[in-house]
Amino acid sequence: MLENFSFRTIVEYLPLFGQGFAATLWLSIVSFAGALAVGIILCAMNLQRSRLLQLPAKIYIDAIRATPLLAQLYFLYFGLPRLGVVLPELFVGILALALNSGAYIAEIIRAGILSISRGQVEAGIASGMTYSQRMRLVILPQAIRVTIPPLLGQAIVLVKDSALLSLISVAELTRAGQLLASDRFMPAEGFVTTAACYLVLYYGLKSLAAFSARWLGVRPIGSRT
Amino acid sequence: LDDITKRGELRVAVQTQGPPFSMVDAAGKRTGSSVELAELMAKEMGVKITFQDYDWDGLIPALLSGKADLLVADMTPTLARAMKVAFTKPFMHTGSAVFAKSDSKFGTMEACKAKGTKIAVLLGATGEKVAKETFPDAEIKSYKGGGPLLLDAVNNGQADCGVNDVSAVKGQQAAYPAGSFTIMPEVLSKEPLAFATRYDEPDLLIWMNLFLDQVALDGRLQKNLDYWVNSEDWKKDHQ
Amino acid sequence: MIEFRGVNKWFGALHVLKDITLSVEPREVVVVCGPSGSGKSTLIRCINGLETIKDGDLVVDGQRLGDRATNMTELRTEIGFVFQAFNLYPHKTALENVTLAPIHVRKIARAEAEASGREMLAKVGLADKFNAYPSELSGGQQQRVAIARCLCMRPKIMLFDEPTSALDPEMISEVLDVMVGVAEERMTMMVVTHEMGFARKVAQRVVFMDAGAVVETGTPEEFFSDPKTDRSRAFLSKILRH
Amino acid sequence: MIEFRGVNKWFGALHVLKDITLSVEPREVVVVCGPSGSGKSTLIRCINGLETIKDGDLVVDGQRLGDRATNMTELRTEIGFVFQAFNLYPHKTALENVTLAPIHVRKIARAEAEASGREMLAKVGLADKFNAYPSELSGGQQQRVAIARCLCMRPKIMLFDEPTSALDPEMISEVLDVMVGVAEERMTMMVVTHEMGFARKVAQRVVFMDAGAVVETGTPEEFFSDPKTDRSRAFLSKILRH
Amino acid sequence: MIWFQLQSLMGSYPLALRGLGMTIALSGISLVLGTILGFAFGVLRTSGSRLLDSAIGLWVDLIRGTPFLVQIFLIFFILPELGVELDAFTAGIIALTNLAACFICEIVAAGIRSVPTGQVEAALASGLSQWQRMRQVVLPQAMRVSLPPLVGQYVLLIKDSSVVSAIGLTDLTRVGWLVVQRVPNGLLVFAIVGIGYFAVCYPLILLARRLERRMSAAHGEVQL
Ligand SMILES: Nc1ncnc2c1ncn2[C@@H]1O[C@H](COP(=O)(O)OP(=O)(O)OP(=O)(O)O)[C@@H](O)[C@H]1O
Ligand SMILES: Nc1ncnc2c1ncn2[C@@H]1O[C@H](COP(=O)(O)OP(=O)(O)OP(=O)(O)O)[C@@H](O)[C@H]1O
Ligand SMILES: [Mg+2]
Ligand SMILES: [Mg+2]
Repeated sequence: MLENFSFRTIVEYLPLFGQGFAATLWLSIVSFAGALAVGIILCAMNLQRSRLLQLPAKIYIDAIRATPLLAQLYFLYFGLPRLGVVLPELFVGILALALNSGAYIAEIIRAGILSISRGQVEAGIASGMTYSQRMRLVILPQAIRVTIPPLLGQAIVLVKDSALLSLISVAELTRAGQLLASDRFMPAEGFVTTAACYLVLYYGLKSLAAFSARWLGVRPIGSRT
Repeated sequence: LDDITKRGELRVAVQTQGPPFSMVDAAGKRTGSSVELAELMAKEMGVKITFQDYDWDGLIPALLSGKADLLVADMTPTLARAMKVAFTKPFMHTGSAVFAKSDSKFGTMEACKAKGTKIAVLLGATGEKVAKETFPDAEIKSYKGGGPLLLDAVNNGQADCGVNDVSAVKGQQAAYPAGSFTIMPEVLSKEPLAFATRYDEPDLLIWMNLFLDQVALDGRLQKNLDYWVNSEDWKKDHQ
Repeated sequence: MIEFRGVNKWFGALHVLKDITLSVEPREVVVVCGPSGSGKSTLIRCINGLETIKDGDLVVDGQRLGDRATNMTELRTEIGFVFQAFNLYPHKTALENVTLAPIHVRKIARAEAEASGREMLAKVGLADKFNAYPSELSGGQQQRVAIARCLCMRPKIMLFDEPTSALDPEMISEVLDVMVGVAEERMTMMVVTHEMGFARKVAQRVVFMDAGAVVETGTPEEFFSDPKTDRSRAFLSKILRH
Repeated sequence: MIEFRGVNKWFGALHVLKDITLSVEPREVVVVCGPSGSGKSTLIRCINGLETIKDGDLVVDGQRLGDRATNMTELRTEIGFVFQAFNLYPHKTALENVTLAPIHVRKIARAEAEASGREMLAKVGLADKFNAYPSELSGGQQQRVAIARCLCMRPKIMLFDEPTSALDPEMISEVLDVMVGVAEERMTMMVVTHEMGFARKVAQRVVFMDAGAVVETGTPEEFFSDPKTDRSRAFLSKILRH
Repeated sequence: MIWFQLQSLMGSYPLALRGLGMTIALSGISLVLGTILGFAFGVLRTSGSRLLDSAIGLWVDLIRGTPFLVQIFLIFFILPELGVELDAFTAGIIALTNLAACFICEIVAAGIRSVPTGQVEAALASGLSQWQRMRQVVLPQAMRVSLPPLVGQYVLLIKDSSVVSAIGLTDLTRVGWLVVQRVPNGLLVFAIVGIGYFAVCYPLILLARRLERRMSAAHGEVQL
């Protein structure tokens, strides 16, 4: 398969890959933003004392974590119309990604918040801050530093997961490779190019993570006792 | 071909796209029109047959890398594809048909040609190209995973109508209550279906062509197609 | 100002505060000492509601804790609490640490809060560290910021939980000096500490706790020169010997 | 036994040890003191190779550190090191902590190692804690296990880096008592500490460091009653005042 | 209609069991192998050799940064060109083991780095050799930190194993695809597939949570 590797065909398909790349990129960005929103809501519910709020969040997170994205995607894609909600594929795909990643992000944020030492919370309490003030002024600013690296890790997972959207006819990066494979019967060319594009996205996110770590690390937190 | 004889085994890559060509029946047994033809081939060669069941992504690499000797699927031999693999003579001709849900307003070709109609096709299949030409104003949605999912998409309203191989559509609508779908009489394109092997196995290609000629002459091919494709007889035995 | 009446507290099966009755007058400075695990921290943490009590009454600044009518958040603004581990906000500078609560809790204008924050930091000897982050400060400096942070709220009561025991020996005195300064302004103070020099200098009363109970109270002179109980004698001999 | 000759060390641009020349005789007990950041820890960490030196000679037990011929791992078995933070292995019981190195490094049979481990733990007053995990022990008890862990290797030299400064006041004396016991067996000891009572009682010599240099050495009596330099006077006044 | 489909689904349960069996066998074997390899690489990564560290780092990047499907294809279809002929099951095991090793290596390395330096210094000071330090002091402690994320990673890897259907292995997801040809109801079929994965993964998630809770409860670290 490799000895006849045709760069010429790849070049010919490059515009298609370009479109796919752009689609994957913006699709991932939108999904990730949605996932952040879902994650924050879930995490906020999960941190409440009231079991009434906590339990649904916990069940949701477990259900998402224990089942494959594919099943979730089809659940939405074929399930929503039965409830009379017919949405465009792209929308369903983004929704599925956001709902899926949101569960993981909720856990990441929760871990970040719980990593803030009890003493910080108590200092806030002792100076008369309300719950929301403590969250806003003391806990979240510190938790964000801890959560950004794992969040970017989750972003990497999300980008790769978005490949599954090709199953419900969303044109993205993986689709471009599949088209090359099925029009021209050149699977090696198709998949190698796809992989290269994903690798570019991966390194982009990774350097973003490194950059943010350095940027946040300007003022290393943690006292010198 | 010598390798196959020596090995005593014919390795066939199939894609399980759904009835009538290749499917897994309720008992978990692999069967279908193409599958039975391949079995016949092995019988004529006097070797065992093993099926390798890939999804679309793995099908072509399996043939190209030599994991499989030949490829049996309802595949259209386009010229672009023939640059990479060697197709046999067509074993049958089929065409793409348009179908829609019976109780919908998309009962005719004209209705489907309206702007913004959502048309479901199979990713990479000929139907995809044909649909683009026939319905320039429509929104084409390509699906992966086989014809039945097109029917499901239309049935669920994700798409208004679908375009796929006519025999596939006929075979696959069996899973629904009779009369769920309207299949339009127009055939959008006439296209052949063929098996494929590699160009570095010319002897196998010659043999396969000969095989197709033979079974066509002695009526075994027609019998197979009549059973699987042109009627719904198979449903009695395999549902 | 602070009054415990028959206060009990359990951690699970552990009875950490046993029938505490104790009252602290306005402008009084009380030092609490006792062996590790005797419940000193728990005692003063109850006062600003960091721990809740099981039974008995605890009245602080005229308000009974646990009452519906008592707004804990409001009451806490009247109470400064200094932790052993400083607990400065690591993501804020010294000045931001000091002005955070005045601005957001007391709703004082930023400029005004910063002016009084600077003044307070200067008072604890950190006029040159306004913009330093906690990680850039030594332990002693961090603890002084923590004290300034409390003072900026102009509380009626100051509580200290072993404020010097996480510090290097040479830094202890700089923090104690600041605390003596606060005591001399005659604020109500309750200090958990083993620094007996400090107790001698500023405390009106020493409270000795053991196993969750107040075993002995007295003036520093009485307590150090003539401890009444065996337990306090044993304790004093241990901490004063070396 | 330990000999520094013109030793220098840098951390990046920071010159932490400045031309140290110092020798410790066999069976001598030396106390090192000085302000925070003066390089005390770095000094004694060099002795067992936890830090490497840049130039100068450091000869320990007749072997020059940094030489090819010197087997550091072997040399370290002759040196016990007690940390400020105890550094017990949290996943092992007290007895396992104490027998780990004898069994794996000295290759002593388990039964024998355990017998001597039990004996050593009993000696530091922990006969009832063989099977306790570090998290179940108080700080003072943990530090005593740490000392026993070193003693079980029957080292020639014992190094202590502020062994009591992470401890509650009442626990300090129990650890110091054990250290006095070790000193009385006349082992070569180098102790970084601010516990002047201990220095007075057992040290032959006190070394005062400041800003990376040895500023003054002398007997405890000389040093405490009549410090020679301004810097040592200022330091002593700070730590002895409260 | 649903009844009709459910009935014809019932007939496929032997196929479904086979798929479940394949998923379990595949992920079981690869997770064991991947754990062993991942531990080895994690230890090497923190061994202090820059060369090893960056070599392993590059490998991790390549594996994490490319779709798993491509990795499987490389192993199954491209390796034969270099003379390494594998059957689909072995290729699937190798690909999944490689993926598992990559993620586990990172988890283990993070666990090792989380062990306080004081622990290493204490071991160093008592003369333990490098291997003894690792074996007796560092790994047991790193293990406790790594265990919950490790089990969490297992869950992700089990789900990733579905990609092997591309090289013709009939795992649980693949069974879903096959059945949906006959019973064209994506919702129903993949809901059942989802339940299958849930049955395998949920116990692991519970286990991870238990480990996590136990770890934070018995926070056996020295209290300062
Ligand atoms: N949150 C808690 N949950 C359970 N037990 C606790 C908790 N906090 C403290 N304890 C236990 O309550 C007892 C009293 O603790 P407290 O911290 O009040 O003692 P202390 O006198 O301040 O000791 P120290 O001098 O060590 O600070 C101790 O036995 C301690 O282990
Ligand atoms: N690993 C390191 N890297 C860089 N600088 C260091 C390192 N270890 C110590 N230092 C610096 O070297 C100087 C001396 O440190 P050292 O720990 O030896 O002081 P010390 O006298 O033991 O202080 P303390 O009483 O606080 O323990 C300090 O300024 C410290 O910040
Ligand atoms: Mg306390
Ligand atoms: Mg030190």
